[in-house]
Amino acid sequence: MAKAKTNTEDYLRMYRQMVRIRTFEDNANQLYLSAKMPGLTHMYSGEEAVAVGICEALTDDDRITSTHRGHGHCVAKGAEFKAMFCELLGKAEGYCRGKGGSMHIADQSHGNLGANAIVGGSMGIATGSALRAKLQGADDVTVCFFGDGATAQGLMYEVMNMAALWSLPVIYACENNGYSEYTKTEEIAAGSITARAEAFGIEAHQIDGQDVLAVNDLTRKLVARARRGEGPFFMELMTYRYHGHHVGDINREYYRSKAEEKEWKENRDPIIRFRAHLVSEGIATEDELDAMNAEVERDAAEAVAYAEAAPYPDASEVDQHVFAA
Amino acid sequence: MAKAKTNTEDYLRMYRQMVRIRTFEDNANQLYLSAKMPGLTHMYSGEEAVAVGICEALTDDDRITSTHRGHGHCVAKGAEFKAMFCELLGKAEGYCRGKGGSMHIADQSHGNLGANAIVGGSMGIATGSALRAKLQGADDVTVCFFGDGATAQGLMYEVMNMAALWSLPVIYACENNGYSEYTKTEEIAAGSITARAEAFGIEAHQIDGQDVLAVNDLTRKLVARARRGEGPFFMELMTYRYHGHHVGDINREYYRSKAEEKEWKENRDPIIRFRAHLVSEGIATEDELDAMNAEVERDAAEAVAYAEAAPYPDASEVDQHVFAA
Amino acid sequence: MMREITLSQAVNEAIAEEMRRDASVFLMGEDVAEAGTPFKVLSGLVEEFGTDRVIDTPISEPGFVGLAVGAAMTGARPIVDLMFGDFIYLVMDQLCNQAAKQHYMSGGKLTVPMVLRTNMGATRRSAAQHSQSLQALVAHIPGLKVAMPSSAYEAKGLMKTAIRDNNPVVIFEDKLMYQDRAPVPEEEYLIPFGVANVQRKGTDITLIGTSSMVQVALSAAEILAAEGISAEVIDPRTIVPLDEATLLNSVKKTSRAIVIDEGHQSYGVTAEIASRLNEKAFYHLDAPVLRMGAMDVPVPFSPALEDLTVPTPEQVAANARKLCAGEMIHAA
Amino acid sequence: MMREITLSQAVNEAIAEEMRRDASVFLMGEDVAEAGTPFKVLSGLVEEFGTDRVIDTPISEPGFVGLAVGAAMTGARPIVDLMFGDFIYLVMDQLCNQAAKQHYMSGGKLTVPMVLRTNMGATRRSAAQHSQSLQALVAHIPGLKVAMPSSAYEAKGLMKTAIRDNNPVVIFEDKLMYQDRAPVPEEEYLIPFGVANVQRKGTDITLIGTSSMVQVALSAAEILAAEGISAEVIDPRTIVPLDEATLLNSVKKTSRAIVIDEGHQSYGVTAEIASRLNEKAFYHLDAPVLRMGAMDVPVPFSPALEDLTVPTPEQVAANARKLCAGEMIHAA
Ligand SMILES: Cc1ncc(C[n+]2csc(CCOP(=O)(O)OP(=O)(O)O)c2C)c(N)n1
Ligand SMILES: Cc1ncc(C[n+]2csc(CCOP(=O)(O)OP(=O)(O)O)c2C)c(N)n1
Ligand SMILES: [Mg+2]
Ligand SMILES: [Mg+2]
Repeated sequence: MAKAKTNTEDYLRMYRQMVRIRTFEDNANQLYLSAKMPGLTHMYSGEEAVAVGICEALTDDDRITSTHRGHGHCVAKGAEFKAMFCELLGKAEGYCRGKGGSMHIADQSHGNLGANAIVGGSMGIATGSALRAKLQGADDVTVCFFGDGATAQGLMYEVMNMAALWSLPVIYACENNGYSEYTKTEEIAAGSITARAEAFGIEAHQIDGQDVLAVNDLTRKLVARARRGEGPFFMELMTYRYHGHHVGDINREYYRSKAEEKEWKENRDPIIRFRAHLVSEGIATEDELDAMNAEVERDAAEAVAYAEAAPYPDASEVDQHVFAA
Repeated sequence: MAKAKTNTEDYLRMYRQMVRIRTFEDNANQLYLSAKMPGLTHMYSGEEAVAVGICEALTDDDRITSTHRGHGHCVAKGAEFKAMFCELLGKAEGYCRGKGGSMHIADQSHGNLGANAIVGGSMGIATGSALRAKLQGADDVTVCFFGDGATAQGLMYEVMNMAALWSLPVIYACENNGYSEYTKTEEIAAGSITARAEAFGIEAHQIDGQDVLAVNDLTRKLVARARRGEGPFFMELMTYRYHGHHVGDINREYYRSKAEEKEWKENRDPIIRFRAHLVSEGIATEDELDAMNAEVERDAAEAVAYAEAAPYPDASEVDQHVFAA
Repeated sequence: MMREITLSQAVNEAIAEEMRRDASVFLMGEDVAEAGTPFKVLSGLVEEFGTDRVIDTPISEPGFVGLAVGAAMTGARPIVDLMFGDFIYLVMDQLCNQAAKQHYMSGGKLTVPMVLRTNMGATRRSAAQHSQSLQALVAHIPGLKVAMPSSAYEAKGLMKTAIRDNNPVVIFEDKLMYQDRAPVPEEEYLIPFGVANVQRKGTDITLIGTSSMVQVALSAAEILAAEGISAEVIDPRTIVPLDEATLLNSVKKTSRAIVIDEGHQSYGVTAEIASRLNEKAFYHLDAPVLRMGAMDVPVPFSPALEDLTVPTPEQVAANARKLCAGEMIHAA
Repeated sequence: MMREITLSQAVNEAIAEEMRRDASVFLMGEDVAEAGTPFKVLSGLVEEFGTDRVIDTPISEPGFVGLAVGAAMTGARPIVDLMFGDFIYLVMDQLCNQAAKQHYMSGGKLTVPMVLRTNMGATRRSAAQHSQSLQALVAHIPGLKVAMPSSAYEAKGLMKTAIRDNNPVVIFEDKLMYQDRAPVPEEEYLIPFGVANVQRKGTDITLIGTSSMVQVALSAAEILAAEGISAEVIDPRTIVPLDEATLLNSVKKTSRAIVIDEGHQSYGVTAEIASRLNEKAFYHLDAPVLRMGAMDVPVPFSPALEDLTVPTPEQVAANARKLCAGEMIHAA
């Protein structure tokens, strides 16, 4: 996967993965609205180019850690719809046997070490995965996803310091979507986010998170350098979430305007932009892309139906997996 | 106290306070070596210009928070020898009725909110004191003392962020003595310490911590600006501890050389330097300064004798002060 | 007739009243101002008191709890909002090494009058990191007081007392109870700490429940009443200080007891209360004091599993029935 | 005759042996390499294993525990050194929200084989933030195992088992015992978790002590033996998992028990053990199970006060005497 994304196949896979994320989220939102999903969930829609641009620069051996807004990372890192929807509905065939749910979805087989419901909580885990790689002489790289809000957690500075001291193969990917919950980033983050990484001697880049090719390109370069021991790196990806903070956050005009949402959705959408590029470059026709969209939608619908019908874990599972054998 | 230190009286007080700290520590070390002091303690000797330069720019209404290496801050902020030695020996007349000891000595009446045995543990307290000042419209300033090692604690970045967002009247005073315990600063701190503060939009200064006038001068300026709402500020004060990490750390050649210690003690000692300045400027004669030293030594000896003879707290105090009325 | 308000409104009123009464009281936490917290408990406060006294913080739990400690040590009375009880792990150092010990370590000179309000309670499908009931952790640390309101009435009275207390107080509200209504007088009242509330009189068995488990105990008592078993239900209200006397008096009368709490059972709140009763009412007991905590498992997401982890009225009633019938619960 | 080594040497040997045996084991913490920790427990390891496997960290407890969790989740077996048990507050989130729950939250797919070694114990004149015994806090959290070695022999065997365990294990060593010697075989041995050790046989009363309190219990048993009272002394070794069966069997035999632990008494370890015994051996008890924890006060610095806070052999013996004589300890 980590070779240059200059050919049709790679471009189309990136498009397809972004559409898969969007489609997954639309279905998850529907499940919530129709009261079929237990609990709450946080939609990744609007941020697809970040997860896909980054994960398409990684192999299955590379690891990621994810967040409460983690469906996009999970799909981008290679997960299947069925096991994901099963997990969201608390079913036994979910990635975590229904025990984790949306906020703890993990996919060990593709190197996704899991979503995390503690903001910033996975920064240590990601850095520790990179430490393990270095100690064991493995050449895999770990990407740590987190939001702009998570930059307020002290843990970030502790682990960046160690990553820098020990040149660990970790890339900190800050998804700056302008908000943490109902608060604008500028109200909770003083100074400059990239400067904070740079102060620890970490090379930091701010980049347009709505441009999947730009994200992929930068990530490929940083991943290659991290594999050579030149890490860590820091990326601040400027992006936007289309939905509320979570699916239940419907009336949000008190903290952000409809005009702002409209501007991002209409003029900066990562899928629309990349689609236009594919068509204008002659990589695919509108019809081909429509067909791909339709196929993804069928997949999703099928997976949702499957998950709805799937059984819950047996009661006996409640005290299984507290301890590993 | 906060007026410019340009006159004889102020200069002599700074000298005297530095000598008082050194003398206090020499006596404390003796108490340890003669097995009269319970537990361990961390000597401030060598760093006197930092505490004195800063605290002489403060009033009794200004607050400080201190560290495990806190005797210097305590003396500089106005504490008396007797109650300090009583505290070190666990006696009822100690500042904390013997319940705190060296690592928790506090002196409420002079605005010393206390030493802290958790590295970095008082950064929140100092910033909170500044928040209180701002909320209540008071014009006092809080100085947070901490070591280079404490810059590895995430808490520092969390509170600097809030201090910067809210322009709090707090000054972070990083005493960079080159070591945290038995480890050199460069092995545990990546990048630049001042840049870390600057990344949050905080004005930061690196300064020679062995030059009491320079420290005092900078502090006075920053305190005045902090009172006007221009805070927070950050100071990195380059200094050195003469003793081991604690009184029991005798053989330290495995982590730092005798030559290095000698260089600092002989050529950069803050008291020797300031003394030479006082004499060469004609502010005091050698004899006058010797007399002052002797007086301080007598004070200390008297206070030690007093503390040794003083009673322990009564057994009934053991469960007093768990809760305030 | 007395008006009924929700637990959420009761907390809001308590804070508003105390903020009006004492200018040194202020509030801080994540999304407490315009958003009024995700549970909307604090809605309207920023409009009345302004952003100087209702302060939105970054997502820096250790940091802002540290700020509260420092503000409290120097003359303010902060109320800190910790969005989920599960985040208490993040603030343990500031709470337990700093806030809890200042008064003692300073020989009584420093005080830390602050309130940490947070929540507890599972069965909201919020999974393992947003469902814990961690009251036992803080109750173990000398210097902290711990309140566990069981209704809107309790929540208001205990919150007001907490704000006026000169010590760090941790209040755990049950997330699932925020919309529950109860009669709450218009007039001011406070509920003293360390005074348990006998919610229902009974003679055959004592059911001691905290917070959410008070309702469970009351429902169990209803079930039992229909069968002719008279259960006394007691809410300790504060687990530190604990009103041992009221609990002991009840158990000495009924000779049987079950202690119910939504924290994990092992090394949890039920252990402390049960062992005190066993120790100090031993010669009055007809059966061992039974403990019913949440299962010793991380809270599972799946609804099919999560509901199994928390004690229910039926389970409490079943155990009470056995105890009263003299059946052995554990092979002994 | 079997050689005697100190507890400190025993821990060092255990770690060295496991590091030789398994290349995925590594060690990290503050001043663990050249300095070998302030207690010198790890001296010599960096010389044998190099700075890649014995890693000095910055003073970032949450950070390096987080790194250990991530390394453990991806195939390494980290041992983390936490210099003082009191710093456990700082790492609670990484330990309890992250390490403890990964296996369960992932439906059994992720494992976190890591060891957190730290210490406990007062009476070293180290004051309130360097003297706590916080085992109850972690014992309350499902997913964590908790070991409390009571001698050099125990420390070595339990440490080796901990390193091979596939779960997060917290080991509390008693700071005051580092120089205590005990016979330790040259040959390899492991001590399984969840198997209590009957240290002394007896018939009249069971004394259950953890870590430092095992010695206190043994000394008390000596005092009692001189008076004709036969005390059985049991060391649970691990409080999670807890070997309930061995404790219950003993108490069913002796009909009396005292549980002794150096953590604060309220909401502490003694509460859990006592309440389980009361609940499950109720009909065999001639007297209530008594608890002796440390006083519910922050640990005072002054020697005149500090020594009052921890149970002593004399106090244990005095209580045992009363229980055996049928005297009431609490007015009942
Ligand atoms: C430690 C912690 N504090 C608070 C929360 C509640 N919370 C969940 S998401 C969130 C906002 C996170 O913002 P950001 O990191 O920017 O991620 P985004 O939601 O924008 O993707 C908050 C405060 C939490 N889950 N964990
Ligand atoms: C949270 C915490 N971690 C570790 C320690 C142990 N410790 C005490 S002092 C110290 C070194 C501190 O170094 P620095 O901040 O540079 O202060 P200095 O001793 O040099 O004045 C350490 C690691 C502690 N007290 N608290
Ligand atoms: Mg965000
Ligand atoms: Mg230092």
